[in-house]
Amino acid sequence: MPRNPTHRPAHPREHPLAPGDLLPRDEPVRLLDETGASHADERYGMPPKARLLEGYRALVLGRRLNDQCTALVRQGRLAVYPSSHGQEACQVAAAMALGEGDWMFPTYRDVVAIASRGVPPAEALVLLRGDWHSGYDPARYGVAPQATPLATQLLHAVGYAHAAKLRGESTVVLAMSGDGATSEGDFHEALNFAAVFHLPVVFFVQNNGYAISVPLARQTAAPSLAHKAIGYGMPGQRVDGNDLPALLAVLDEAVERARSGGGPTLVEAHTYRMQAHTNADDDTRYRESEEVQTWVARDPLTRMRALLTSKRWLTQAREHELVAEAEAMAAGLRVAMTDEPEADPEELFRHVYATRPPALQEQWELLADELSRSEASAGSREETP
Amino acid sequence: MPRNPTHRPAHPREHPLAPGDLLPRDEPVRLLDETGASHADERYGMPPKARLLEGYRALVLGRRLNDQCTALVRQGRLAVYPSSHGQEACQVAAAMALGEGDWMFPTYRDVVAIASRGVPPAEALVLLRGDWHSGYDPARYGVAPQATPLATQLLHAVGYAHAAKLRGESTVVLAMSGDGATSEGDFHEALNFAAVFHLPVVFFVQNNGYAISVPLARQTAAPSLAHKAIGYGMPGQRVDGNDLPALLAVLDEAVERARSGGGPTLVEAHTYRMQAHTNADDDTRYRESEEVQTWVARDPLTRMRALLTSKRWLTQAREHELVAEAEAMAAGLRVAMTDEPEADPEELFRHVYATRPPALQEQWELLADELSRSEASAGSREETP
Amino acid sequence: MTILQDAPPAAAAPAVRETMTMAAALNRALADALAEDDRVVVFGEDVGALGGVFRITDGLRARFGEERCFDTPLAEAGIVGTAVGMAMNGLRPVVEMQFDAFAYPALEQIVSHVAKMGNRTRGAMRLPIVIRVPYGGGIGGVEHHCDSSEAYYAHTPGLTVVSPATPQDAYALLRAAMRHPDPVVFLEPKKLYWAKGEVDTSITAELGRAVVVRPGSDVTLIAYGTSVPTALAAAEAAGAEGRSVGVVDVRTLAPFDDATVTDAVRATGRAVVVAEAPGFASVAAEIAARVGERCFSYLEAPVRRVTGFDVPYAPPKLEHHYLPDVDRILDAIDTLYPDEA
Amino acid sequence: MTILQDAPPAAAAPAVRETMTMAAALNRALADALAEDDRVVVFGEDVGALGGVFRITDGLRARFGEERCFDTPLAEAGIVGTAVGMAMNGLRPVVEMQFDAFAYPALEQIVSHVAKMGNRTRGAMRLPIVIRVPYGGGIGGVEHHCDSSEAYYAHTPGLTVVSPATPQDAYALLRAAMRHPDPVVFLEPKKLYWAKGEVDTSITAELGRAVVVRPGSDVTLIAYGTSVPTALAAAEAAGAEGRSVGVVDVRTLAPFDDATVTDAVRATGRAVVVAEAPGFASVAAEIAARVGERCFSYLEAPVRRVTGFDVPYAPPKLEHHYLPDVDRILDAIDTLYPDEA
Ligand SMILES: Cc1ncc(C[n+]2csc(CCOP(=O)(O)OP(=O)(O)O)c2C)c(N)n1
Ligand SMILES: Cc1ncc(C[n+]2csc(CCOP(=O)(O)OP(=O)(O)O)c2C)c(N)n1
Ligand SMILES: [Mg+2]
Ligand SMILES: [Mg+2]
Repeated sequence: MPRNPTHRPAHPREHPLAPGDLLPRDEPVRLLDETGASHADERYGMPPKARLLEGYRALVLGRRLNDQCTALVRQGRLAVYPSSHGQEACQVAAAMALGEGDWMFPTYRDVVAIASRGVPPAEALVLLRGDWHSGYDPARYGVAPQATPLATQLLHAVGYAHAAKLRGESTVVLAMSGDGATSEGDFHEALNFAAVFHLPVVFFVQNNGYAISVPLARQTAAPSLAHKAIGYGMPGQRVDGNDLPALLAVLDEAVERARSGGGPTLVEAHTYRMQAHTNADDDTRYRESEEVQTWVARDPLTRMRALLTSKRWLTQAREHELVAEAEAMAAGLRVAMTDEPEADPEELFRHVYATRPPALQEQWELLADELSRSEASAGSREETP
Repeated sequence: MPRNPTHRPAHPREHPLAPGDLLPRDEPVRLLDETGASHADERYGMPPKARLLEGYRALVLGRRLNDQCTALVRQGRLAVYPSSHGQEACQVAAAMALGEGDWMFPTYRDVVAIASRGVPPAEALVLLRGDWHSGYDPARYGVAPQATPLATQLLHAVGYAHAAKLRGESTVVLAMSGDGATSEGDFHEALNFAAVFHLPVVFFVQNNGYAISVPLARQTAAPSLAHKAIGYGMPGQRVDGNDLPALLAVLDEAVERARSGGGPTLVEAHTYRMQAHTNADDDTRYRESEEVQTWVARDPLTRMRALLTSKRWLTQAREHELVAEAEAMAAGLRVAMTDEPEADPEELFRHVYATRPPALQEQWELLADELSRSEASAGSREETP
Repeated sequence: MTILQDAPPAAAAPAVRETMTMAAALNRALADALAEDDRVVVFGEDVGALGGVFRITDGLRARFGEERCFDTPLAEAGIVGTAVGMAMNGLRPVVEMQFDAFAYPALEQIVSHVAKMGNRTRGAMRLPIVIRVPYGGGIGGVEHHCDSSEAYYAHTPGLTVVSPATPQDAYALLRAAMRHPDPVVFLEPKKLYWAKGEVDTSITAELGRAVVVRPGSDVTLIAYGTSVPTALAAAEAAGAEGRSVGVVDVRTLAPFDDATVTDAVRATGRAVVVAEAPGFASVAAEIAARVGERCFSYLEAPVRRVTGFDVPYAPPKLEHHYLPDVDRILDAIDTLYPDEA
Repeated sequence: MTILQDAPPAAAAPAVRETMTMAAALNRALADALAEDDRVVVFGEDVGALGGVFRITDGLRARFGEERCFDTPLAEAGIVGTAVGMAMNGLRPVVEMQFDAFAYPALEQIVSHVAKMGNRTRGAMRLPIVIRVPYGGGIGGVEHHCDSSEAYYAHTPGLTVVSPATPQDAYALLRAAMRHPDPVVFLEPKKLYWAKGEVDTSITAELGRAVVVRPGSDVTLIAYGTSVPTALAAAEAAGAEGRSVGVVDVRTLAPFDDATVTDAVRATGRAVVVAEAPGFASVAAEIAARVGERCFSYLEAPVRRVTGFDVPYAPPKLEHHYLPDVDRILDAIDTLYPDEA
């Protein structure tokens, strides 16, 4: 991924916005109603047709990727999968809001966002497959490694943006998190640093109502998560997280603000995790299936399909094409996941330091010796209980 | 300090306030203008005469304590002193807002607040004198040990209040911090826990404009620190921190809200640190003396004295009495600080665990042996370079 | 609302004796303590309705109510920091950190307050807090889910650091930790959660005591947590090869029980310390150093360590190369007999 | 606005050779690096106008501007976490933690990211970050201002942990740390900040190398940071009593330089490790364990440790009892000669 050219305005607007501009609306921004009919908004316009069609394609691929991964977990080909099924509009919008030289800082749940940004699915799944801790070159795609310790990556995102500002680059950074992660101290410190240094960061919280089993009411007593923004002096906005056009409009505005020197924004998307936290989780312990059912009607794909079909922008033929493309992607992924790369034990020692220190080399030699002996006398000691 | 009786209302109001009730005013609450004339407020009334006189006495004693401690540092009788000179109204109000069974969680700068709550000054100074890490029995006074690691004590305060709520006690907890400490992750987590569990805590931020050398603009880009409250779903209020009546009115309201089951409040007091961060600091490196001078005119003592004198509540005779009382306190402290308690090395081992483990006993015996030998052969080894 | 009292009622939970997993033993220890002492509260992430991601708190909320067992906002410093305040106000909090690496945000609270409050206040405010930390690997967990973080705690004066290796010890040590006047970091070996054993809930354990779990006259293996069964398996295998190998289960990592360990090593003259954590500046290093110092004239060979390598924990596909196993222990034992090579 | 480039310009800071304090040497190292390499940025609490509470960054903001040396909001996880992001974007951040105990809030960032990012990305994203931590006691500081926290870092794979004992090493090692491709925790012994020595800025040092700072044929003292001058004084005193005592300054605590230490101890057959931190599961424990293992057949006596006690750091009035001193080292040396007792 090439560096962004130096075209940030020399004198960014450093004036804080008026307090009134920092509070979110009472209701999330919406451009589609639940049936997929378009819903006019005073401030945010419907994105253009080409962008919507591109978004729909990404939704179809994203949904297929989620479902394929869930299947791969069942077959034992992935160690674990935290699915974003139901949150694909957020995932797709996150990727689409960014330009080429921009950066995304995703979490474990954001595989679809990463893939939408161009990382090959098999590379995006290296962590969850258990081969290594991360599988793609971050600089090539402008995507940081998926973060597991909650909210920690938000600080990395802010630091990345700070460096971009110091270097005079026009990079915008999208810092992703869930609703649960907003309770962590690092969330607070990240938003504060971004606002104090007036950095080009968009904080994008996918509020899917749960942190594993813990509902939002246990994370905050605030009117909304977006109401936290004013406490840092940045604008906060709420958006329907299953409404791709609204997500694009709100994120585009925030990215544009960041790029033009207007500082950070906090965007809270209201969405829902349709499946368990991961395959290892049992969500019947903490939520009613009726609750899950109410969200089926708000499915982001259905709503987009309804919009595009009603506008006659999406033909039956195009729909078939997309399904075929998604199937091909899934088939490719299945093949990639069948291929078991030989796990090389020396990898454990190779990257800890740029130069392997003697004490570590000793440890590797111990292991190498063990391995060569166990190969030589294959089975002899293995048989001891 | 006896436990508070169980008289918290059985069904506290758990309904969140409306968003509009959570935002602070545009200007800090004031009941005194800078000349000490009283300033009417639509919501907060002037505290009664007796309370004001009690407050004035505490201000005089507090100022004297600050100045005596600064002198003690110069004489080498205190290791370090972070003076609250100029912030005495906040210190006094903090102590006065609390009832007998309530708890205060202070910082290193809050010696005057601690003393105002009844802790003998010499006990309050044990930490800063270097004798031990804390010098008073917290439960006796309802005062936690002074916290040095910033914002950490806010979580203790919240936990204390949580236990009080679970036990059905009517205790209110005052959690104190500076402006700089609001940037720490623990500040965020503390406010959030307090709001989510709807706990009887008043967060009291003394915004004195600086965290050592770093001005407030480097801590936050928010319209005010009190604007952080809405992000947790609790009311925030700003108050003139050099205006004792206003502080009492605002803190009383917050304490009353907490006690009656209305949950936490964030109060930001605007004040100023008139002296360097501690005696070890050189404030000429980071602020102009003109800035300090502008705050002389807002001195909390002068303003209170002007008010009380204008109302003829403070006589010359009473003023002399107070000065004499303050001098007596200072003289007593000087005496207490002349007395050098013998530092007992076994103290290092006595309190680490309730029961001293064998390995630690061994270490003490090693030291004891060393000490007895060096006493025996006094000077023999000491002479080697 | 439950009114929590200052003193526990007399009624003890009825004793049982049955075979159960370590997870079930821990769950029962929590339940029995909650039943016996109404100052005990259990909280953390997902410990309520879900019963914890490892189900250690399963059923506690239903049985004891929302005041005694509850979910918190997602913030580990917040969980530990509020536990400090609760303990200051007379409760006995038991908090769960969801995984080893997710306890790190709480480290400042643990090091600067949990470990020091009793000392700071000259005993006026001791903190009877139990911080439960599922730790260690061997379960195919991805990054940050398999750290053996005991050294950070064991190095910190004022903490008592405990790790059980059997369901019986899990029950008895957790009960002891919950009765302890001082804070305990209770490290639960994730890999052993589903291992079964007999538990007699009337058996009590004392913190600060190691136990010889297998006698042996040639070599002493010193281990704790997950490494205990591995050490036992190695001892068994070495026995088959004609060496009498004993195993000491340290159980309380800090403060350390020198008497038991020193006696065992003096009797054999040969020792291997086994632990999963990276070896550098670890608890295993401490044990090796202490044994080296206290048993010097008894030692026939250097004290060996079989530990994790000094690298970040391995991804699932490589963890079997990272973890100490029977072969590696046997190899280490062989080095204690250089003349037989 | 300074445009920071990917590669340092060729112009090196002119070399000087003069007597200065360690604080001045560190200040000069930062200034020279800022001058030579415009990817270097220095930030933290009070490092700007104030020049740091110890004045290590004095004058840097005035000379290099607000973009190169700046104050942050008061949040240590924030400081280290944003340094991670800056390093990902090509900068070389040098951050200051104000005191040892105030680095603990950053521990999660340090352990879970700083130490692991290079490994996580198979080398695609190494993090050349220097985390400066003033550490240790002996300055009459109140609680939380005197911790010797090196064990937490040294135990963490992926970190390079350095501590200088002289102004010359302070300069040369900090320069080396700032050029290093990997993260370095740079521990500055507060007590030595105002100790003076000659500094030649043209002398370079390599990370990962211990040095024999005093030869000796009877006993080897192994120390780092503040303990080095104490060890040297003890060696001198022992010399006066007729024993030839050498001193090794470890300098890089992790990864450890076994060659230098092992050679020295094999030559003397007797060793004492000296460090201020509580001894349990410490760097001193590691050194004792390694030396015990690697030098077993050369040892005439057990490896002794003279360390801080396993108690929270002492208040100012008691710290002289806590800290390792010459007498305690001499006592330990005496125990290496039991027959002479
Ligand atoms: C610091 C930390 N604590 C705990 C965890 C364990 N954990 C993993 S995901 C999760 C819930 C996160 O919820 P949320 O932020 O809402 O994201 P979601 O999973 O809903 O996308 C928890 C507690 C973690 N990964 N990191
Ligand atoms: C966690 C932590 N980091 C750093 C410090 C060092 N320190 C002590 S006081 C201080 C400034 C605090 O400023 P503020 O919160 O505004 O309180 P004030 O001193 O102005 O009363 C700093 C940085 C500390 N005590 N704790
Ligand atoms: Mg969520
Ligand atoms: Mg301040």
